[in-house]
Amino acid sequence: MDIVVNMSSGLCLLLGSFLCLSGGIGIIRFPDFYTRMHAVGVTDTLGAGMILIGLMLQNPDSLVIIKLLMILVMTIFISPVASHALAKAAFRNDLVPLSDRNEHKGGTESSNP
Amino acid sequence: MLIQLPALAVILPLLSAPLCLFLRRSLLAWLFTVIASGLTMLVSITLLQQVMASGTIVYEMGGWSAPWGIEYRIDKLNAYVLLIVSSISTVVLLAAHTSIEKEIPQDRHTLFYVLYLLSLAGLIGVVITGDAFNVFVFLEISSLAAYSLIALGEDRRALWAAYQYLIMGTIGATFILIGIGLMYQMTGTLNMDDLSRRLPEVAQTRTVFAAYAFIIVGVCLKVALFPLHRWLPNAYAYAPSVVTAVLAATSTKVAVYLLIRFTFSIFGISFSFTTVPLQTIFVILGLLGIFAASTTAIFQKNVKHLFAYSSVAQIGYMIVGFSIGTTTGLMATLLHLFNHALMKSALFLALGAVMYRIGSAQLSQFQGLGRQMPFTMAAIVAGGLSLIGVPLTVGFVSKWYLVLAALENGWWPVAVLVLLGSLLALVYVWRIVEAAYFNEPPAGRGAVEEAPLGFLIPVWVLVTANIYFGMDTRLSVQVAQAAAQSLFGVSP
Amino acid sequence: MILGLYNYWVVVVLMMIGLYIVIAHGNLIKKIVGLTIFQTAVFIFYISMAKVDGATAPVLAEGISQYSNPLPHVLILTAIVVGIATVALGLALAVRINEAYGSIEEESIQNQDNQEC
Amino acid sequence: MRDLFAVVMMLGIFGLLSASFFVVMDAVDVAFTEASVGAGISTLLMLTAVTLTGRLEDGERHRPMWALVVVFITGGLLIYGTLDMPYFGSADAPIHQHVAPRYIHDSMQETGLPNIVTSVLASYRGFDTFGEVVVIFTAGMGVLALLTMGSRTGIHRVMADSIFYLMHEQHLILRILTKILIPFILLFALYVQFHGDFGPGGGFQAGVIFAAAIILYAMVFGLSTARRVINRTFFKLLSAIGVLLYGGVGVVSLLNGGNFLDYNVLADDPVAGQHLGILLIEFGVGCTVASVMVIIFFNFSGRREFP
Repeated sequence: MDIVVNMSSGLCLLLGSFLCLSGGIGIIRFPDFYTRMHAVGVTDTLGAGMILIGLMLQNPDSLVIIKLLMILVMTIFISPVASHALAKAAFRNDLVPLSDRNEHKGGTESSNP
Repeated sequence: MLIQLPALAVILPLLSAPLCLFLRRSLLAWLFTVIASGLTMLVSITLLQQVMASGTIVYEMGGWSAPWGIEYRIDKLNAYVLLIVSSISTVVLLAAHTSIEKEIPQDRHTLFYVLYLLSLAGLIGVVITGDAFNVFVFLEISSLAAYSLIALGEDRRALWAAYQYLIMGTIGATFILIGIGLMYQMTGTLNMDDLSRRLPEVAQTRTVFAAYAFIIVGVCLKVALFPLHRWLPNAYAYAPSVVTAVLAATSTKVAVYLLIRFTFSIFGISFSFTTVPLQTIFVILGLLGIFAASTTAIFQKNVKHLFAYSSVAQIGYMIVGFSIGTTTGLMATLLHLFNHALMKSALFLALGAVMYRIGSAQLSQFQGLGRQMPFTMAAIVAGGLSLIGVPLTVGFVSKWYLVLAALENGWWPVAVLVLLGSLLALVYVWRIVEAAYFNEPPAGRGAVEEAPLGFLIPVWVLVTANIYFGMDTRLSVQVAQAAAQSLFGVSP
Repeated sequence: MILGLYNYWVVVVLMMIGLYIVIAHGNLIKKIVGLTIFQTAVFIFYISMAKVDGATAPVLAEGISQYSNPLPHVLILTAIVVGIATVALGLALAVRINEAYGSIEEESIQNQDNQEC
Repeated sequence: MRDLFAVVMMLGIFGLLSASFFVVMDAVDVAFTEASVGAGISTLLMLTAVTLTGRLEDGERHRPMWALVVVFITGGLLIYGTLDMPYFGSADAPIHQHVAPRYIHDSMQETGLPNIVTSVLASYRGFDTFGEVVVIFTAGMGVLALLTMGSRTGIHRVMADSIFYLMHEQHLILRILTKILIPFILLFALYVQFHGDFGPGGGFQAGVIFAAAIILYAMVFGLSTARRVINRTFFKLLSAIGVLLYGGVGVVSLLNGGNFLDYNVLADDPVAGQHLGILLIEFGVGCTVASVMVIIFFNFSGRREFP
């Protein structure tokens, strides 16, 4: 039983860390604001969630698990909404997404929101 | 209740400040502030009497003994500076009601008094405390209040002056914080008394040297010692008149007090004057300050600017006295602390009266005022004479002791230079006298009335004190001497 | 020696970056940013002093005998509050200066003042 | 970097990083405060100020040489000073020998709190903390004195309302989330407030979190909506009440025969007295900090609405 818990917890932690890392690479490597945000916004919610679940499995104390659960719920709520707000703000400030059509017109990071 | 007096000295203004916020009416707030400040003055008079009679008072905040808790340790030096701060603040406050009516919008009057009380409380807290970190906290209370008070000035340049002061003041405070940190690192304590006992063991380390340097530079920024004085003239010139009067008389004085406290009590004379080449640096900077600032003062068109530069010069005298490093020198500094507070508050308050009537402090506007506002101008002349150091005024007493101290030490060039500095003061004071008494009023200006009583009473209280302490020197000299001797470890 | 003190040296470098920004930049908001960096570096300096190798946070718990020094933590808690108070006031002044002068650049303000005199 | 927006965001990141550094250095309370202040409130205030004053820095640096000289002298002096310092982390440094051991060994018997930082902060050096509260109160009053606007006209109000109506129609998702979040934030603030005796946290952090909830509400629903809920005079007075509560505890202990802020005399049993005293003053701190933060934010953003 112990081994199963430990294994699954480790797996969750690894997966979470990998997702966060890939998000981090994404924010550096992607070409414009929207794709960068996509990289971080999507992976981080899941990544942080996985890490939290992994930690929950590690910890025997029920109080700590409840606290972590609260954090998880908060993350699931807040993280997507924050990305949403950011993207909306960018869009309302006429930041044009990068695409084949307008690549040469700008719309790169130089016009941050 | 008598045992609780040290705490009361700080708590009174500190707790009156939020209480004052509940008062809507300007007049009520003023009365309340005057009462609070007056009570603080009474407390500090009692404290001084007690200290003179029975020696150092120790008060433990929260009942925790030092060095674990914060302690208040009041010796003669503290009590003396405390009295200066609280009494000047009270007298200047008498004029506040009349003065701010014209200079500050109606809806900010209550806030003005709140900030005034906070500033007073901060200064008293700095003076009275025996804990190095507590000094930083209270210094920031008084500084933050002072920045806001200066920014209340009518002119938009007041904002800019306040901002510059904020930047310089914060750098200074952070330097002090670094110095305290280094000291703490080497000794493990923050209590001043404890520090003074533990520092000699590690006095030869480079860390303590750096700590001393940082604290001195930080405090000198607040003192506005000569090359670091840039924030001062504008801040004084554009602040509301009452604020200028009280800041000029108290805040730099408290900073000088800190300088004395750190140099003599905490680091000890042997460290400050032998390990570090402080004496030479300070004498040179002090003298440079006297000459550079006095010369600049001569060429000012705005009288407030003129007196602000003269303040920088007077700080130079204090630094010179202090760096002579003898009891007489320190005594001269302490006397000048008191005397300069008296004359500058009188001068700036009288200027406030002029501003109240003619709305400007330009020298060109002073023409002919000697006949139109005789009492106010007489006060300015009396204060000016005191600045020069004419006999029968307080300025004479402190300069006398300063020259005496220099000669005692065989530093006669310093003595000569100090006297030459007074001649420069004569020049800039003469410019005002000339404008006020020997020129006709400018054509455009109508009749100007004498300043209202709200101004004249506090101004003349200060001027009378100026002359009284110039003639009867027993009280001030006795206290200053006792304080200086106690710092040098001589039993009186 | 290098290992024993490098932490402090990093802090010193941070402090000096902050101080440089305060002195050299003319933008009022940037000056305040510099001030914040300077102060935060001092906080880090204090907290580094408090650290003891192998000790834990100063919250008493069973089975732990070594704690880091709580006193610098207390001092820095106070200093942080003082810092934010200063920042708030400085920003308020910058906003007012912007309204009065139409600029938050030191040189432009100084020029306007010089013309008035 | 010319873009002040980016500069401020970087500063926020710096604040967050130093907060994590403080955790590594065992200073959990400080980390908590730095996270809420450095990464939270000060970034927010700076952003507001940047929107008010313009985003781009123009003009070049002046006096860089002079600045460099000053910086090198100061930095050199500091490095010189560190040379004789005890090494980082060494347990036999003087600071770990002299005053601190008493806090670590005796604070449990003397104050009955497991969190040493709280007991030192609120009791041994309670007067410093009183000074801290007064500093924040002073800042609040200073900002009020600088930025308060006179009473505004009706037209302005109507205009502002319509602008907000337009703006907030579109932020449906944000508004719903905010409504869900605010009770949790307030709950968390209360937890931090009253749990500070046992774990990291205390009045200051709680106050900042509490203020954050209100500021969030104001940002999402608009200032005028927030003003309808929150009376400004009330906050002004609340900040004073916080200071008075703290000072009042001191005065009561003074009247009970102890020294100022001596909590031992507040109850029959010294430890119970300490508990009561610390609880009350932490509450005072929380009140003042929360209300001053709200005051500061409202005055800054109030400027923006009615330029």
